[in-house]
Amino acid sequence: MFYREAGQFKTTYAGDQAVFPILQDRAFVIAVILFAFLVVPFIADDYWFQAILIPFLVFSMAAIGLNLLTGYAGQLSLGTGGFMAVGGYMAYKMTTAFPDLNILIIFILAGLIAAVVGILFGIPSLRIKGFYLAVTTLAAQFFILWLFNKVPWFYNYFSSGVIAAPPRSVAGILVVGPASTPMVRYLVALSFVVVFTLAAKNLVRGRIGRSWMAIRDMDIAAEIIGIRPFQVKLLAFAISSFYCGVAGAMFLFLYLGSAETEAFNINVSFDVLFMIIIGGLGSILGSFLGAAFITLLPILLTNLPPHLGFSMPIDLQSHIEVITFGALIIFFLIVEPHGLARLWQIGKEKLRLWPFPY
Amino acid sequence: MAIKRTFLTLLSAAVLAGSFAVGSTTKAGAEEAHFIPLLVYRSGPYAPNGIPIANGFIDYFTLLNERDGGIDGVKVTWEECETKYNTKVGVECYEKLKNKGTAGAALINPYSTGITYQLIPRAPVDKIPILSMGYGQTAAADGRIFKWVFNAPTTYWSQASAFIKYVGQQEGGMGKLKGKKIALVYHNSAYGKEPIPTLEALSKKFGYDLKLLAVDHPGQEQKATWLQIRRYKPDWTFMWGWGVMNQVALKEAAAINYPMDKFIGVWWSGTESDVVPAGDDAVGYKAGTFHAPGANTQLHKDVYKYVYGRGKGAGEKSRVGEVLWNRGMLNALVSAEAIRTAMGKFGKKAMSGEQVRWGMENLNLSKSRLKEVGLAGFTPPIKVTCADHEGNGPVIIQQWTGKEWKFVSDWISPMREVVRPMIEAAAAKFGKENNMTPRANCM
Amino acid sequence: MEALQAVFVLPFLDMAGEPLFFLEVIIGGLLTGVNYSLVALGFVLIFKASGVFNFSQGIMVLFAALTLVGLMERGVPVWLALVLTVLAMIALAFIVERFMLRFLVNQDEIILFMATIGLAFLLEGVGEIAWGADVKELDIGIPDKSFEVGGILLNEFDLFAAATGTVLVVGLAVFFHKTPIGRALRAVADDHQAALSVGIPLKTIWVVVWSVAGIVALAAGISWGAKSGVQFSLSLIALKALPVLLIGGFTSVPGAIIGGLIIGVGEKIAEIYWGPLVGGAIENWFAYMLALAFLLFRPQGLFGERIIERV
Amino acid sequence: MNDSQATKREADQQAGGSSALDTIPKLLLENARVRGARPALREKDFGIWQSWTWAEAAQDVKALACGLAELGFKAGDRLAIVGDNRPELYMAMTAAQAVGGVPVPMYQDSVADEMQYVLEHTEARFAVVQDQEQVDKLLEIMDRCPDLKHIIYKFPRGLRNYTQPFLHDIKEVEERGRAFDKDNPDFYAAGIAAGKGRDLAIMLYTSGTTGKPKGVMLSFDNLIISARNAIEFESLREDEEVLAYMPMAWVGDNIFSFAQSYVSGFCVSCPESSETVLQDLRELGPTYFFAPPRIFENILTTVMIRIEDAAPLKQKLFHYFMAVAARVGAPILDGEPVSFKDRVLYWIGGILVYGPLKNVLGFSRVRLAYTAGEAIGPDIFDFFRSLGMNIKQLYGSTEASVFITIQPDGEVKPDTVGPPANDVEIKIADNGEVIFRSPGVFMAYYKDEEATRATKTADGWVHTGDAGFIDDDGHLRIIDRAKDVSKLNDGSMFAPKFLENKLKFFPFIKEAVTFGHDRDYVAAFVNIDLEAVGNWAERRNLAYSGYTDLAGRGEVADLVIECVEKVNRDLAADTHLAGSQIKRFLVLHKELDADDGELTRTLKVRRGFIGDHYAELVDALYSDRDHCPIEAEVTFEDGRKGTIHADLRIHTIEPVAATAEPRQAAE
Amino acid sequence: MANGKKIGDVLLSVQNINLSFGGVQALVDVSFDVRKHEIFAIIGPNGAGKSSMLNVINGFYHPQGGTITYRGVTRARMRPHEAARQGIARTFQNIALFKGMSTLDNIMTGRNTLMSSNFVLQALHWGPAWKEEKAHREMAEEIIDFLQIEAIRKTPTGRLPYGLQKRVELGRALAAEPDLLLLDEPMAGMNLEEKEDMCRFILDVNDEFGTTIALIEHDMGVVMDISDRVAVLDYGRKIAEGTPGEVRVNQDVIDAYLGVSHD
Repeated sequence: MFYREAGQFKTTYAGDQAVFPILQDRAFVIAVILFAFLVVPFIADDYWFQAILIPFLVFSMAAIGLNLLTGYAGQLSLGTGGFMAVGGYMAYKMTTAFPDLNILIIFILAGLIAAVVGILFGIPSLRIKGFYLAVTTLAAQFFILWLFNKVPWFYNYFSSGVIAAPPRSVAGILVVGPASTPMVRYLVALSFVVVFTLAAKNLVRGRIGRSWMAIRDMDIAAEIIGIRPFQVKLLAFAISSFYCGVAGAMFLFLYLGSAETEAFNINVSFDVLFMIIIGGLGSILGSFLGAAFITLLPILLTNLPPHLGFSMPIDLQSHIEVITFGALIIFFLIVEPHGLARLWQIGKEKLRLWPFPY
Repeated sequence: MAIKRTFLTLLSAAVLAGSFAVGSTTKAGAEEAHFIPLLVYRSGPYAPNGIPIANGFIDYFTLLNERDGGIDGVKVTWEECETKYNTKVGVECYEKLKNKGTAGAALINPYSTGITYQLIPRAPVDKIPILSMGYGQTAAADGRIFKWVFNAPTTYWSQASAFIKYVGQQEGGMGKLKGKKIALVYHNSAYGKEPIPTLEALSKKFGYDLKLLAVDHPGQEQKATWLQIRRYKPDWTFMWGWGVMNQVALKEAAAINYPMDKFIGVWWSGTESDVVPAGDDAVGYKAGTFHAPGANTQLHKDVYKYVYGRGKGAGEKSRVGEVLWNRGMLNALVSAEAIRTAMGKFGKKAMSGEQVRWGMENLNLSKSRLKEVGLAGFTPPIKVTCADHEGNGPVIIQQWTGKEWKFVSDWISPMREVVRPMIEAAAAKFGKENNMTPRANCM
Repeated sequence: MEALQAVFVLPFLDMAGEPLFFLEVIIGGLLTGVNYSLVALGFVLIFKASGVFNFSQGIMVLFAALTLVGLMERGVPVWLALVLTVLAMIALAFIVERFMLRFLVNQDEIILFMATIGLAFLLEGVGEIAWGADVKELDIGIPDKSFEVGGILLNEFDLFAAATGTVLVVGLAVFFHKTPIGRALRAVADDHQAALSVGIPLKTIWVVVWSVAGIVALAAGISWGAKSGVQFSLSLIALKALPVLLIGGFTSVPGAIIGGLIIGVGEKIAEIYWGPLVGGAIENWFAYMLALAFLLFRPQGLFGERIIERV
Repeated sequence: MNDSQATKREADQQAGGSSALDTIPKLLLENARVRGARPALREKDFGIWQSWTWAEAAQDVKALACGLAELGFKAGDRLAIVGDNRPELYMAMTAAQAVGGVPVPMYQDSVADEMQYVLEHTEARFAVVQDQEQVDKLLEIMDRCPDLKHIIYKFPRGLRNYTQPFLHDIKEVEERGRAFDKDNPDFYAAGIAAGKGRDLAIMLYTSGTTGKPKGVMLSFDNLIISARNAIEFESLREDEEVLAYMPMAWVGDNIFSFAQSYVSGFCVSCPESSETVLQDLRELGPTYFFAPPRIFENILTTVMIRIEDAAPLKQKLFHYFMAVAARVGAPILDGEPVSFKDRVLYWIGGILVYGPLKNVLGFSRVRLAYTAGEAIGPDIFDFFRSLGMNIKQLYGSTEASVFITIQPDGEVKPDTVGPPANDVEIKIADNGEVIFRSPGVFMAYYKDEEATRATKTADGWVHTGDAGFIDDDGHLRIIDRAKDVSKLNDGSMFAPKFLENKLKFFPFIKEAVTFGHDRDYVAAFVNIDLEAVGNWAERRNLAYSGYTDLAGRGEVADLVIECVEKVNRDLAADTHLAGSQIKRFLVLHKELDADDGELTRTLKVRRGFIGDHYAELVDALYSDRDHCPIEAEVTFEDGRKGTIHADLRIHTIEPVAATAEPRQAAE
Repeated sequence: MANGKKIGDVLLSVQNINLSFGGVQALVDVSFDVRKHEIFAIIGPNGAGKSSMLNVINGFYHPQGGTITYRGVTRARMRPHEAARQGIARTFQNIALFKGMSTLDNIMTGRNTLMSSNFVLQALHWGPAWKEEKAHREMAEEIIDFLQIEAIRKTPTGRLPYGLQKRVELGRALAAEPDLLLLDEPMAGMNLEEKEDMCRFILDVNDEFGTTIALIEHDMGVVMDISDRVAVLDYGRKIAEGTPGEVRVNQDVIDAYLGVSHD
């Protein structure tokens, strides 16, 4: 309905292959980004930053990472929590070892270390496929957490085994640590997410993205047309783990502030997997929609009934919340197995064709 | 297609409604009252523990309001928020509740190790004191670094030292410890590892042999652990367990015919839910605690009368007096006393977090005061100071008879001379890492 | 050098030094292994016949045990409670088919997997509302005493559970290979369309396998619940069954039992003889690593059907 | 002749002469100089709109012109052009003109024999063609066209192994041209400078309903002055977007997407292929658009069919706002006063319906749309105007370089074609035929003095062959082909085309053929529109097996009867035509088809052929029988032939009493 | 037809290939040569081992015996992607398109082996990476144009009708600019018109790009018209080889084809 595409023709391949070839989409996305950067900081309160926006951004990052691996390259992984832990712990180790190193650079370095770990645990993917692979990635999940829990070096021999984000400033502004304001942490998270979303989009629309999708859609055919499965899969693991690693660092430094290994437990892996399935496998947008759905729905379910006037014991409410959550997942899969991104796309197609149905 | 469309509409409506709803929660209202956020876990894997704690908590506050009209005339209000023992949800709850009430949250009881760790860095920023009674970060006992965190009346490290003292008593003197074998079966997490430094330090001091046996979460399968115990044949076995690990451990201990009276659990492994499912196998099992079991005090009678008698009980009447109910109640009592102390200084109004922090730091729950509140003999006096947020309270050993928990020891004072330096060292390390300097005005 | 010795020499000396204890470790591992197999079996049944990786199997274990205990707490005699629980699990199978699977025919396996996760949430909430969150003692009258035979300590209940498990596994293996309906189930697993064309209604088959998986879950629930009490954590046992699946293959009933035994024994030996070197609690990830090592040599698991790739 | 007009024309010619912009190649150089960086031509190819700026176009034309010369193309030579709309082909036209040659664009879907006639007639020595398909056709007739010496193709695809020396890749020709230009640096400029406005610029072969095609010779003056007049009239600018999708051999394309582009400097875009025209239209979003009524009609039919499948709410919304638009859309467009409430409603409708609708159709940016060639149904015309699309009718012909009349903004009426265009004079001859005189009047028919004389008088008046009259507002109204207008036995005027068009304006009727010349009453054949009626049937759960089946249904007959009755009521209100109401008709058992010779290639009804071919049906119509069996040979889609048997029912309609006073024909 | 075509030297030489699966002999002692620029057809009834032969040539199966010499190099064990990188492309009997991707992306994927920019540049979508992408897009568009699939450029291939899918698959194989193109039953499941189209494309590819083509078919008809030489397999053995004319009259071939019923 809002689309006016007539006349938006492309005279170059750059225009044709742009991320948002349609003017209205481009305008919408830019508006959303500007809103997020310029308006949200002034209208959101601590609760919104701390309980909604920052976790949403952190999980979006992780979901993009997993979506690159699972949605694009077709390699099912349940090790997300583990790779995030690598990012979190490594960022912690590095910033305590080199307190003067820019914390933002540390996030990237932590991601790189996670990428290396990802490659190691991606090696079995050459031989192992589908659920077998998914279950083997649990080995990464369990082993990594066990290691961080067991080896005191990782938590600087601190008696409680808990790592905490120390205060670090960038350009004179405190960005992490207990005293940093949620708004600053939100803006840092937002910047990371925006930059790396663009990078992910660029990857998936280029040669590498096509290699991944080829492997995903038909690995044998992909190999026969010259794609090296080993490199391509490992690259997927590496880049995916990089994203998860950065997300893990953000998780610790921008969101939780302090954590023990439990914070990265298998539920995190499952949550991120839910996000990309509910959001839409093989869709960057889906990663965001899924992250929003999975992080926000429980909050919504918890907060909605009291404000609608339903008063019930908190445990009953909690159980109903769990039931609703489960039922919604099933309902969604039945209604649209390809996720929210597909619904979004259908909606968009409808708007583009409005008033016609097809 | 139609379903999809309708569904999308509903969803967007719900999201909109939800965001309004969430937004409106932060607005405060109502009369002057203390506000206490309650982070509870009544569902999920640890609900068996979370429910009695939360009930004890609420029942006490209800009692205050019903019997006394609040704390010194100012009502107490609270709001429960379900965390499922999940750190992330806990943070959401905290953010949601921290600014509620006329003066904001008076203090917070995170009731989960993970959430406590989360909130410790935030406390000074949000100016809300944390009371983590018998859990959380042991090093927080050093109030010079951890200005906002209180873990009175006692800590894991104190408890560990008390266990050793108890074993020494049982063996006929601390000197007899030399050459004895002690095993620690612990939950493989930050919580489970808490007693290790203390036990290791004491092992050096007293010359006993210590074997550490980690059990990975969740702990349903412990055959390997108990086979090792069977081989090692420890004289005493301690357990730092949590959740399903406790029940399984008791069963497995029984299966290798381990003498249950040589098996001592941390206070989180010494509750009704831990022993009842093990049936007869659990008889004789011991656990540490810092308060009495059972519903035998005046306060319990008041709870029956003013709370359950008026139909305002949070749980089942029969479960009043369970170990964890009592612990929740004690926790509420300490919170209330801190508020009361603060009111003594700041006046008769709703107390803010900052004021309650002062009250907490100046809390003196003397024997006479305990008697006043109807808890004579329930727990030793609790005194918090600026430097000492723990109070180094004594620990007592209780034993499961098959029907109830019974004290089987006297109150055992922890070995402060060993524990306190360790606490101070850990706190200093934390302070250094986080660019904090100890408060100078404390000792 | 010392480290190498600690890893490659000392543990074996240790085993040899106390052969009786070593034997006890192995027996302990085998007994645990059978219990793992019981859980894994539920996965295998459903995966084999419907290609669904049923993540709610763990919750089904809990759900079955909760139902049983809940009924017994309300004074229902053990035998009747057992029967009613079996009926409840069959009813659950019907509901799952009617309200979930039916709408998801021919979807990607990952979608079905995800749906079972949704189901897990649902069952978790329903179970807690219906039966409460307390830890419940499960005692259906099986003796639970330990006794020593030639210096080896055995537990009656463990033996009983192992025997039950073995009977179930053998029974199911026979069911799948010897009975017409079992063969039909296998046919469905191979090719849905083909199965439909020979006149086997998919619906029926799904209900049957989910029912059988529900009964297996009940057995697993009794076995594990007796030890830990019936509580939420029971559902987490599913995670212990996954490495078993890797080794045994997702589609093999005998694989589930052999895999269970391998994991059971392997992780016990690793924990007891190598665990102390690295601080213990290695059982969890070790099982997965062990399974991974197996998979690298047999990507379809020990007994999984070999995949011949064609183009 | 009007004095002021004549003066103006002279002034124009002089102006053209003095500024020396009197030929297309000169305009090209001018455009390259003035707006060298602006796009001149575009082509959807390889997935994007490949563009030529004026400067690039000038370079390519130069290379091509020189290349042609190098191959031996001389001034006065004819250059046949065969293919879809392609920038290279347009540039080839200019290139030929630059060296003094004459381009002869031909219909690309002509069969080889049809091409042979034109090639022979023009004595073309060169041909520039699109691809292998056209090359093959030319090769087939090569031996019968002795003049044809060189064939230049655009797409080399499939031609790799064609070894004939006279086949050239256009790139190769351009290459040779560049080399030639290096050696003869003055050749190109001199060739262009030699061109004069009165020179023959192009020859267009009109297909005509009968006889062999005639080559209409148009001079540069014809093209450029006509184009310029219309540009001024409509205020066209250099930033217009035009989609060139009509055949290059058609005069309209030569004006709208060739001459006007050169004069005003706007860019002409070519679609990727004939299958993607609609998609390309949507992408390009032209601002200046031409389509014959048939296309607008198809679009409207598709819109209505597609909307039927929309959700009920959406349908309601659509119909509500379309009703609003029908009420106020055209008045708003014409700048008439409209109540505030209606303006608001129309504005909302613009957001919810009209805007998106135009967007989906690719008409969002249309500032000016023309339709011509046939009468357009008032419903169709009003529909597009109500959306806010400035669609106007014009009346023109090849012999006039298109423009004879144009509807000015704000004076648009569906039943007239507007007042004379700038510099055009119109008269109605005694026999009712429209005749005109204008700067666009063609030079002559090529090699056909006789025909030229028959059409064009010595003082420059041209017979259009159309009958019509000028109404009170000075707007021309066309009734029919002059030679087709005849009388019934009772003396009433019978204009078959007029009646047929009226019938065809109903969405359910695709074609109609009327009879009445020297008969007692008017009778008609009707072709239903399979798509529209099929859809209608589907919604009524009416099963049918194909056209023949559907056409024979009683329900369908009722539909058509309704339409015919409506036509009769309209006729009854018309002073001229009340006597020619349709009395009897039948629904044909098959669709009229160009392959069966029933339609021309431009899809016009060949009434005479049909009358002969279905003589027994015509006889039946003029008997008292109420049905007539028929057996007909048809050509199926795959080229097979077959026969259809059907028993056609004949329907009789009672005429409506005349409601208007008979009046003298207006003049 | 292929007029003026120059058949060159031997490009691929297959000698004494033996292949078996768990005791079942799929190929027995099969030898033949494929020369540059020719269209070489391998025909035979269903199950004659034709697909196995292609799979051996492009490294998907590893024969137990025999040698394969490609461009003069006798190869040892090779993975399919290595074969692809040496210029062997192929299509599949059961279409193996990447169904989640558009026609354009499928064809671009076919060019992956020819692309080289690293992932960091790609993530930035900058400089060399974008230049490379653009250059390959142009080549892909040539193929789209060549195969006349402009209208479905951005349609996900999973939604295309069968005939078009086959065409896209051919495009994907061509995209790699192969020296040797293996076509696995390119005409299977097509109607007459589609078959004619496909034949035209095959001949055009052979003509325009000089690509050597080895194709397999079980239907003799069409193949005979477009092939330069034909080898006939039956039960894993080569029973005849020669020009279409020679093969057509070969008694063994006639027997083999009479002996089986085929559509």
